[in-house]
Amino acid sequence: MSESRINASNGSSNVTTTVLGADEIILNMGPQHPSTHGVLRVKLKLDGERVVGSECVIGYLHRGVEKIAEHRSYQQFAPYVDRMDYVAAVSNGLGYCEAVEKLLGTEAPPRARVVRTILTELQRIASHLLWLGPHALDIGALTPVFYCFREREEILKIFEKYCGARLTTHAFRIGGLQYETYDGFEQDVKRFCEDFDKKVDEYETLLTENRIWVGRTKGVGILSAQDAIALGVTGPVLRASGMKWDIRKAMPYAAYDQYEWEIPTRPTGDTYDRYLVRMEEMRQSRRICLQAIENIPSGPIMARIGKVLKPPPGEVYHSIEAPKGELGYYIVSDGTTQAYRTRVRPPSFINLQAFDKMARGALVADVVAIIGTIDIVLGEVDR
Amino acid sequence: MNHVIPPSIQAYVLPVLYGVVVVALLPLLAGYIVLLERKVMADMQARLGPMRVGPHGLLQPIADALKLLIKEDIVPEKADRFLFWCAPVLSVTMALLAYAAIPFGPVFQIADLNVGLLFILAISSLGIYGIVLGGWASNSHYSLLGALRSAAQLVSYETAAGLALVSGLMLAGSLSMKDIVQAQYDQGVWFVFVVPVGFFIYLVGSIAETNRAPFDLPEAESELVAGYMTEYSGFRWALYFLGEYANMVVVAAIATTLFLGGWLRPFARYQDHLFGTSIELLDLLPTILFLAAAAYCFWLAPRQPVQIQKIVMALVGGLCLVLAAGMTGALFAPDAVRLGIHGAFWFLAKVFAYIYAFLWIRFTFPRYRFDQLMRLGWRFLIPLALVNVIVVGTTIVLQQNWEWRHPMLSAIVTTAIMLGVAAFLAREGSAPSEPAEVGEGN
Amino acid sequence: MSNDPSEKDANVKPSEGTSESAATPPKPATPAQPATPAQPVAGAPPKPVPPAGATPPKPVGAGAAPPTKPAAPAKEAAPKPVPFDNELTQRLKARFGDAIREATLDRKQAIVLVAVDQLREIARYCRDDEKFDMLTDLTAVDWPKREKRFDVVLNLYSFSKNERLRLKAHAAENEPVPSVCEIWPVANWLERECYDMFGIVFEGHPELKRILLPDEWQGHPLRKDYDILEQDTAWVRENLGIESGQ
Amino acid sequence: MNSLLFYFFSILAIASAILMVTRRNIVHGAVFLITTLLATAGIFLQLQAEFLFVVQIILYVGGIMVLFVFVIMLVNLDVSLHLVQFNRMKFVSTILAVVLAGHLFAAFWITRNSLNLGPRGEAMMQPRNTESVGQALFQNYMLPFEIASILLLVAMIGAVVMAKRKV
Repeated sequence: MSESRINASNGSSNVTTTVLGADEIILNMGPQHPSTHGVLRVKLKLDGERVVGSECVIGYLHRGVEKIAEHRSYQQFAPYVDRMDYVAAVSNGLGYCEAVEKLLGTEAPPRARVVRTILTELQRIASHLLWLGPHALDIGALTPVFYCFREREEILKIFEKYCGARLTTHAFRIGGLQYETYDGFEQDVKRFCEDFDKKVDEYETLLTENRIWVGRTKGVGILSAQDAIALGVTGPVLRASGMKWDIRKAMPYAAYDQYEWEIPTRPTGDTYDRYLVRMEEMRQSRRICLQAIENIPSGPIMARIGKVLKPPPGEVYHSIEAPKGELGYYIVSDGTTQAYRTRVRPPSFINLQAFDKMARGALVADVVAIIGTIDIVLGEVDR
Repeated sequence: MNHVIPPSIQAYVLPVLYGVVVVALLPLLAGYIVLLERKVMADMQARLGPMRVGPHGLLQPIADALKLLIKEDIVPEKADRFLFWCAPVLSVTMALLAYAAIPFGPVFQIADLNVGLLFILAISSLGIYGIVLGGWASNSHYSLLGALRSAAQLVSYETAAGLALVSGLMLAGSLSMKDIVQAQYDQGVWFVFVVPVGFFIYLVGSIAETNRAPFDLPEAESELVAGYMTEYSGFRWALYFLGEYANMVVVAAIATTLFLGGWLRPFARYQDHLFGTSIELLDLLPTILFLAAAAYCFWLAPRQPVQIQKIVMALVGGLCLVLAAGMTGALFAPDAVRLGIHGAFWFLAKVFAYIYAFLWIRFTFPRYRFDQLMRLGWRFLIPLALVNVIVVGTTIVLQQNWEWRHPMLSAIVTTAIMLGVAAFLAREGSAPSEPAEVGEGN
Repeated sequence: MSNDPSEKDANVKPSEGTSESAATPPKPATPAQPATPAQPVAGAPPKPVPPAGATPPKPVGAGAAPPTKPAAPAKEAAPKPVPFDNELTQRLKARFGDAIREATLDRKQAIVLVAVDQLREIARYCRDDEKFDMLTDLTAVDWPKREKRFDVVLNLYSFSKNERLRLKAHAAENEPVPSVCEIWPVANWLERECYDMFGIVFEGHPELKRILLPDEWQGHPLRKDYDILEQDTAWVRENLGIESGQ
Repeated sequence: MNSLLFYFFSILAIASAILMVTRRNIVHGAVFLITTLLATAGIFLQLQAEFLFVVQIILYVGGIMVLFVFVIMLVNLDVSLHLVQFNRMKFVSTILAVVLAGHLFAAFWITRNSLNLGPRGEAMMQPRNTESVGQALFQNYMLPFEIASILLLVAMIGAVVMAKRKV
């Protein structure tokens, strides 16, 4: 189909329509749109109410992070990593620090690894909460968003007490941790995890059995397992399509291999299944935190790698299970203090590509739910 | 006063007076319903709601009204000026007109038409024009789409609500609102217990009819932005808003009159007297309620952070005291006054309870998609309402012809049949599946 | 917290450093920027600065071992990429002969260098026979000094074998690289991004146009010779008509 | 007071009917049609026939006119606005109009002395006309009522079949 050149008449109005043939309209959603979770513009080709085709126009938030990486030393680039998926900054940091440690051939000490695991799992819960709130709001449930933010606030308080920042935390350093855990860290995390299970039950009572919620999400935006693998989709979206695969189990990093927990999966891969998988993941993260908080090994928090990092030339690819999917770092070193090439494998960018497959055949009202269920953050999509 | 006014006009004095009272009080009432909604919503969402304007945000509605008055009033160019102006006016007048037949109490009723209920239905069905013409006049593709969708929703749910009322009417035997309430008094039972399914259908129908969640599709559809109201701003938008909330009160009033026994006190016929005086025990309920409210206000007053808020909270406490005194005073007044005041209290209490149910539903349910909404309306509610009319009709006829003595049993039978039919109609609904099954990793 | 000496250096001269580093060949061994002053002798034993951050942490001394003077980090044997040979590479070599240039193991990760024109067949073989059913990532690295300047890097992953494999192919500047879109649909956007950032043309791609940058953007930013400074001054001169002082 | 109301309603009805016919903008035409129907409903009310008043509003204005407005808005008729509405058929239409007027005038003239309306019944005296209308429809004229309803049903099904998308 020849892509007729659509010029957005005025950038500001968020919805413009061009009437093509009698039955096909191009509906233009975004880039300023309440439910596109950031500056994403979606061009939908509609036949009446049904979506026939879609094209995502991205790049509005492109800051050229990989170009900046060429002019920064390894330690200097660490804060940039938080700005990509600004909702899960801690896990971005973990991925980058572990990738550079692998490049150097060293490893963080056990105590640092356990504290890193706890903070990353807390960040996963916070990221899922920030997914659930707006997602439910897009579908019309006004109340869950406030419950989610109430719990997320507790987690952000723990981050703030630990490293002084709430969102872009830069909590980890290459080789381990910068700060020792503050007094009362264990009690805070334990208190949060203790009553978090009841809170998740609260969300479930509000939504899981809710007939309208089920009606709006069941059978919407179905992605089969084959399509998911072919489209390189990872994370909860893949697990909801029936694939029992999680990097924390497949290739354990940090201290994940020391704990007991399961991978939630669902068979059909529709919006409702992704909702259930993420809710179960929050419970499993809580379980990991509880086990980890029991015995944080004592010992140094920083490996002895010195101030100036000059990893021997070569390259490494290291990936972790970020809340959105597999977050990978492909770093090429030329022996100097600055990485020659730092490539980030962005889960949101790749998962967003599956939007077209999911949206085909859906109704316009479902498009909002589908964008929500993929759980994208435009900072990571555009980098 | 009678001899002062010539007899031919005299029949009009009282209704005009009541009319003025209603039209004056309605914007205030609508404003405070908005405040109630925001407060209840906040309470359900673990937060406080408007607290800044006046103590606990009590002056918020006045602030809102002032803001809307001052706000710039934009008319989109190439819009149909005449229609653009008259659409919101139409929507508000229809909502206000419907108050003509609503009995706020045995005494306080503007006009007791003998087609009272039908009149209100007719007037509220005219409300659609306010929306459709508004959508058309704003000359934007999306408000037109929103207007057509909300009109389609209104038309389909009006039938369902109308049929649900029919089942209540059959019990009452008359269209006049006063007679309906009288029938409930004579039969000693509120119709909600006789035809609960009818009440349920009317509840759902009325939510859809006033475009409120989970049926507030036209405004909230993400790509229709605010549906037919998009291009309106300033006072015109306030008119639409007033129309919507006035409609909500109208719908609540109909439900109260038909199903919840209008101005009847609960257990209206249960006469036991307080140690020999002529006061009935249950009549004291309103007084106790207001005294409790006053006590709470006075308890809160010293805790207010700002001095002005302390005073205003004390004033509110005083107001509750005055109302409590009024209630008790009315007990000793002649019958007409007592019935009038207590009746009005019970009626408004029930209306607010019904509106609270509206708010409650709004904050717990997500929104329906448009096709689900239509399917629910046409494939579930209307057939259910039809069957309800038939079943209730047959039971009434059986009751009259075969001298069936115990009405409660027939009520239970009808409800059982209706629930069976409802289950049958909703069978293809998706049963929620079990939570994510977890398994050991690979 | 005292600013770390080496970071201060890097901040001061990143821009000036880049323009030169592009000129001098990035010899892997010696530091590229002759201009930067000699690194402060790493020997100065920086005491583990007690984290005096806003949070009042436990005094480091109490818990951790007494702050020993960390000896200069002993340079353990730099992990040189080591050629490796297992059944997978043998099958590949048997199947494609010299198209498989070399197979190395860098930090225990398998890398196979392949001829660029056979890339699509090798990729199809890897997916169908070797069960690498997911293309995790497709990216490129720019080595301006080599005549085949671009490295196209494909990161594959096999769910059944829980293994990763990295295919690399060298491509010259305007040499079209066969697209792997039909094999792994995920490559669609990844290749568009490579084209956008490096200018590598993937022939056989359904709709190769820029994905992140606006369509009318000139130049490909992630190329080493794409200088931010010069681009910025050009834009300022062109749009604002003044000379930017940078 | 009563006759005053009657004149108000009838003038309103006639005026809006004329306005409706002469409007260029379809939607204005529809609005004036609605005002005409409301005016006639007012006249029903004036004659103490509240049930007819209410039914007129519900049926005509609340039901049929809504569908009219729906059709007008769905099929955006701006296109037809620019056509010249008064086409060459002017000559033929005037003749037809004159003939029709002649008929009407003759009919009124012949029955002019039997036109007086019955004495206006006292307001509250008559049985409430909802019951009387109900009795008439369901007791005395049961058969025509059923036939009419079946006719309507057939019409509805026909419309649904035609509107079904040829899919």
